[in-house]
Amino acid sequence: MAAVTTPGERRGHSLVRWTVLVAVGLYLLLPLLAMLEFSTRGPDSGRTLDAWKAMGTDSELLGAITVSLELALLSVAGVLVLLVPTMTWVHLRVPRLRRLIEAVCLLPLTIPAIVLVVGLAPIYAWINYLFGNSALTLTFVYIVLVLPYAHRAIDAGLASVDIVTLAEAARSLGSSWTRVLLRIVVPNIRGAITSASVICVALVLGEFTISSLLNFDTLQVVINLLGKRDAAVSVAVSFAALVFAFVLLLVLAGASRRHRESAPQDAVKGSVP
Amino acid sequence: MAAVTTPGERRGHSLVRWTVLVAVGLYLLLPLLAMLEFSTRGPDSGRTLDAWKAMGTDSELLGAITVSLELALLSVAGVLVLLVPTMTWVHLRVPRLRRLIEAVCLLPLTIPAIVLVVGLAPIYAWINYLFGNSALTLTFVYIVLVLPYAHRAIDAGLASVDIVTLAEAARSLGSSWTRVLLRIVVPNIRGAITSASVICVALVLGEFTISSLLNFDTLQVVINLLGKRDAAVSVAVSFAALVFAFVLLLVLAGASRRHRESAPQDAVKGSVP
Amino acid sequence: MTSQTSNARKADGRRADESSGEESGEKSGRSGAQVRLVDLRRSYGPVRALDGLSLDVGPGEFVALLGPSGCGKTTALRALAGLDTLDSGQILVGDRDITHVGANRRDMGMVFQAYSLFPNMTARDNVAYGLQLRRVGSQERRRRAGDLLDLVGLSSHAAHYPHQLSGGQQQRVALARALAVEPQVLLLDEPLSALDAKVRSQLRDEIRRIQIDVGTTTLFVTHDQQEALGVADRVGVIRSGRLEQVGPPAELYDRPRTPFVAEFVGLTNRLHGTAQSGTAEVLGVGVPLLEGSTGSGAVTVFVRPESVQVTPDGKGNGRVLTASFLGSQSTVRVRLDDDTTVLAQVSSAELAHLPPGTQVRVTVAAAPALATRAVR
Amino acid sequence: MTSQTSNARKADGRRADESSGEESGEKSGRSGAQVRLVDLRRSYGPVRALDGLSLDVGPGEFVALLGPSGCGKTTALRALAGLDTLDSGQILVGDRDITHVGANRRDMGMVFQAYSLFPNMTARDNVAYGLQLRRVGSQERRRRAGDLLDLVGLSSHAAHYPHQLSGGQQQRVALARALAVEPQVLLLDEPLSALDAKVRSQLRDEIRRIQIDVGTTTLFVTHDQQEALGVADRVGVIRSGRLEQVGPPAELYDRPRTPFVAEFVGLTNRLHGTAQSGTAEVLGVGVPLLEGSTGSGAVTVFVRPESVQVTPDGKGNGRVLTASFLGSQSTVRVRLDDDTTVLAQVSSAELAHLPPGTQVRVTVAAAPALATRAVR
Repeated sequence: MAAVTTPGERRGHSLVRWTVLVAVGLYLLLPLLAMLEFSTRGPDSGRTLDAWKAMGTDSELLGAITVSLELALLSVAGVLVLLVPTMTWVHLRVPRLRRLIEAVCLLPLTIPAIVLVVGLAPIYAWINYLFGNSALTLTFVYIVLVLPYAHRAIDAGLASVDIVTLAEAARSLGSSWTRVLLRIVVPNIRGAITSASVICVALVLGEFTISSLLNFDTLQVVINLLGKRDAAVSVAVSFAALVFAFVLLLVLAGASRRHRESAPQDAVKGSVP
Repeated sequence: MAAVTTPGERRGHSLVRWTVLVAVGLYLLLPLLAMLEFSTRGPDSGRTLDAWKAMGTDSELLGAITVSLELALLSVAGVLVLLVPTMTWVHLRVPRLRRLIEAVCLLPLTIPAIVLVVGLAPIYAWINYLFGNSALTLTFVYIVLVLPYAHRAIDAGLASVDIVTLAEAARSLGSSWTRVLLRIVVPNIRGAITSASVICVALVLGEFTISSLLNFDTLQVVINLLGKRDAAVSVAVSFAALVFAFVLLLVLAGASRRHRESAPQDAVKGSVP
Repeated sequence: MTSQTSNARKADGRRADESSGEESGEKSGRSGAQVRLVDLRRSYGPVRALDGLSLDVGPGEFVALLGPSGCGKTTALRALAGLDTLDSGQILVGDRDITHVGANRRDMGMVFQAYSLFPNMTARDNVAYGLQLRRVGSQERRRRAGDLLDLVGLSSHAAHYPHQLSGGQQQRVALARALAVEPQVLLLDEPLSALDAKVRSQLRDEIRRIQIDVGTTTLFVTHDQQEALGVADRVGVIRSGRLEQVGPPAELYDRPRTPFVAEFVGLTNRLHGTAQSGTAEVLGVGVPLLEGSTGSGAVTVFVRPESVQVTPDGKGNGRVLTASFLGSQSTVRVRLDDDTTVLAQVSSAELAHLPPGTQVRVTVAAAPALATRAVR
Repeated sequence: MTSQTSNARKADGRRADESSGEESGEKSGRSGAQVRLVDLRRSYGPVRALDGLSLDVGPGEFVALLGPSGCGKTTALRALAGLDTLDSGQILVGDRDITHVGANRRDMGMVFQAYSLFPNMTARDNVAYGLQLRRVGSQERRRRAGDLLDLVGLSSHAAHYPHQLSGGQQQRVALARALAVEPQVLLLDEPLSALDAKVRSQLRDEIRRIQIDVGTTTLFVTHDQQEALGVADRVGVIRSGRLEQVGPPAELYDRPRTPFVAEFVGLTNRLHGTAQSGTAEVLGVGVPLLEGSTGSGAVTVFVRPESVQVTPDGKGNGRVLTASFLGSQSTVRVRLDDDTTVLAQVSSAELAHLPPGTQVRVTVAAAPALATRAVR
């Protein structure tokens, strides 16, 4: 590194930087481009938007989209109600349990979907008996699947503000624990809660294996079925779902970028005010 | 909170704590217990270990285990070579690209497996043409799938030590950038590298959808096939794979717990030494 | 000391009258409570954070708890606030035993080390939070929050969020928030330690002024002896969970009872000497010994830098190592011929004649000092 | 000042002879290099971190760069080390232009604010790292690392890892590591700011002693004026990327050229006065004005606390707000009848007669002071 960067060096840096970026980008974008190409393939190697137009008219597809969105909302609600109070409590009162909670929440990461399904089958026999054979019962599995990601997000949120001191300050001002949770903790980890929700929605909308093996018609299952009938429509729907998920990701990035204004320095004055 | 905890209050706290723990534990352990129960089901509702014994003798299964382990090792090597130098460089030299790298690495999280496969099919036509139709070509997809987790782990590692200052110190002592990477950065994020590797191995061993749809005989695919022939053996293998993954998780937890000895306080002395 | 304190509170009444007429009735009604800590004990595994700590704090008194980190001073404060539990002991505020009362019903105001403002609320809402919990009406809340921000000199920042305030401003708001609920006791847990030196000394004096104004009994925990000496009516030096010595700042400084206090409060030189019948001979000077000193034999004498005299002398008994200009006063560090190092305070005018390397003669003033049996 | 510096280095030669005989030849060979910063400029977007900074540092001189955070002092140091880039300007060390040389070939030793030791190496390996890069043999490396740990008083901690060392010890090792490569220039970037007050002042004097020993040209960046004054041959006050004033500590303190320097270096009161022909009348006293002052009309005069005299007087012109015992000296803060607040330094003996609320008479000494046109 020279202290004064010469134009040549600057060009060198940019080159390395852009090479890396383009390589990584291509690695990830190639599948997407292939999808776009495939879904607009017309007869006689022309281009057509038929597959995209078919999306809005297939009632089976629309039903699956509804089910998947409902599942997404239920899973978000479930995982937040399960994690936020538990993790806050552990963070504030029994910090030595944090590792345990983390390990438990990471477990689903290492359990392959197929294992879950084999183990879950008998449980789902009961669940279907109790709640009826609704696809929404998938919520229970999805909450488990989402745990690792939601835990990460909320844990990062709790770590980013000094929640222990804030809670102690609120307590010494006369606040009950419930008020501490609702008035102090939740508003200050709003970004983390948004992240957890977005990841949860993205995962639920993208999940295929479990719903397929348990025979529920969620979005990805129907896309797969469609794919056997009309591959182009299936790919178009996948592409749309992907773009939707990408938009959610951008929302997440935006949410975590808030509160970036810089604090003023202490006025440095030797004089007595 | 009372300043002196009365026995009654202590009991109250434990109760809440244990209820939460047991509830979460059950929620996650029930599938496992169901698996264990199923895999040891004998004829006439007795117990048998036949399924477990069958595991060691099935050559198809052993072949799949070998392939999956090879895939795991290749993926670990690939993802580390891709991420460690890139992320270190971004961290040290172009920190404003950190967000971009993070977004790119998180992308695979939101891309459902089925979408990847649809998009990857044409690419795999070339890859198979170039490298032959080996299951090991799955490495390329797995690296993409592992990116989000590996990125998280390495990012946390880079954040946990002040890598910028360490690199500057090494530079000012006369170290080249290569030496900074190998002698300073890598040894100090060893824990993070271990985490990334372990998660990578766990994910590769558990992956089913993609290898199944691309028709490669990896561990989970064979387990599934076995399941159709002999469900008990399939569940036993799944259970074994799960325990293996769990052991890996413990290794991870152990690795991140190192370096916990506390630093001594500065001796507080008013006297002139 | 008590007379000074009550003087201070009288002055307060007057000041309050001058500054905000309508508040004054309220303020003078708000007199501090007596606080008694009785034989507090608390162990964390094998570590005794509190080992029988007892302390009485008079109504309206400002007491600083001073000690190195890990000595138990913060544990004591947190136990008083109800944020840490005790193994045994008793805490009395006024006539009320609050040992078993929850932190949210103790009626104490606490200022933390840093970053304790609620980031999602403006300065005004932070200050008003405690009042809201006490179901004070929104008009009244707003008015009182405004008054308190005025008291800490931040009325123009009421609508700012914590991240828009500097560290010093944040701590002022935290102080206003703690005082807003008119607590019986004000607890300050190293409130200045995250601030720059100049802001620190300014805010220290301001905290003292405000405490004199409102008259709340105050406990102030710090590891910085300058801070403790400069602000408190009395200072308690804590070591390993026990009170080592407690008294007015000047008493601690001039008449330390143990080597630990001598070294922890102010700067001190350890010099070799020989004691006999209440006097020690140090560098050829007879130094009267304080109560608690070892009375005879080879001793280590604890001598303040301002009691060490250094004059250039080609045949002296030492050589200047470093000379530090510090403004109105300066210091030199001298290595004596017997290899001990001595820190001496000199006037900045003398400093010019004492560059590093100068041969000097070092003597001490006959000010009373503490002595202990020599170790070597 | 130069004479003092060369004295210091002569003293060094002597000291080195005494302490480690066989090293001495090497050490005296290692004389500091001259450093010249010429018109350094650097902008970050609209912010000018360096705005034409120029500074000459003599061989073996110890210069402190002092300024508030964000003033550009750290940018200057990092540019000198090659860790930050410049928009324009020139850096010369000795006769060599190093403006375009990489950080790893600049031959400088740098000590960072904190946590810069390699966590995966012992103290000895940290110190030896730079020697290893220079292909020094392992026997020789070990010996020299040992010598340097000895110099900073940590030879018994050679096998400790950084996390087993206290903050002060870590900074000593960092200093040894920086000196191990026998750099032409030693750069210290706020090396004491993460330490406790007492450790800070001890280590400050030790850094100075070692610098005198080894004679390396040294630049020391700090925002703490006590630190800068106490340790350096010359202090440069930086403001908004430019040098505001540079000179020996006593000169900056006694003859500040701008209000910024007067207020940033040492504590200062702003008092109202009326100037006429080189003298300002402040509180009834005629104060001679320093060069650069406004010579006539209503002025603000910058008066040091030690130049303010406070005596109890029932008919005085002020009232004591707070009184702070600070050990050998104390301070009182007084509110004057015209509502300005004044900080005065008093002896600790006087303090007993000046409790808060006391009516006092405040006057000033006739020491030369700076004055600027009054703002209000």
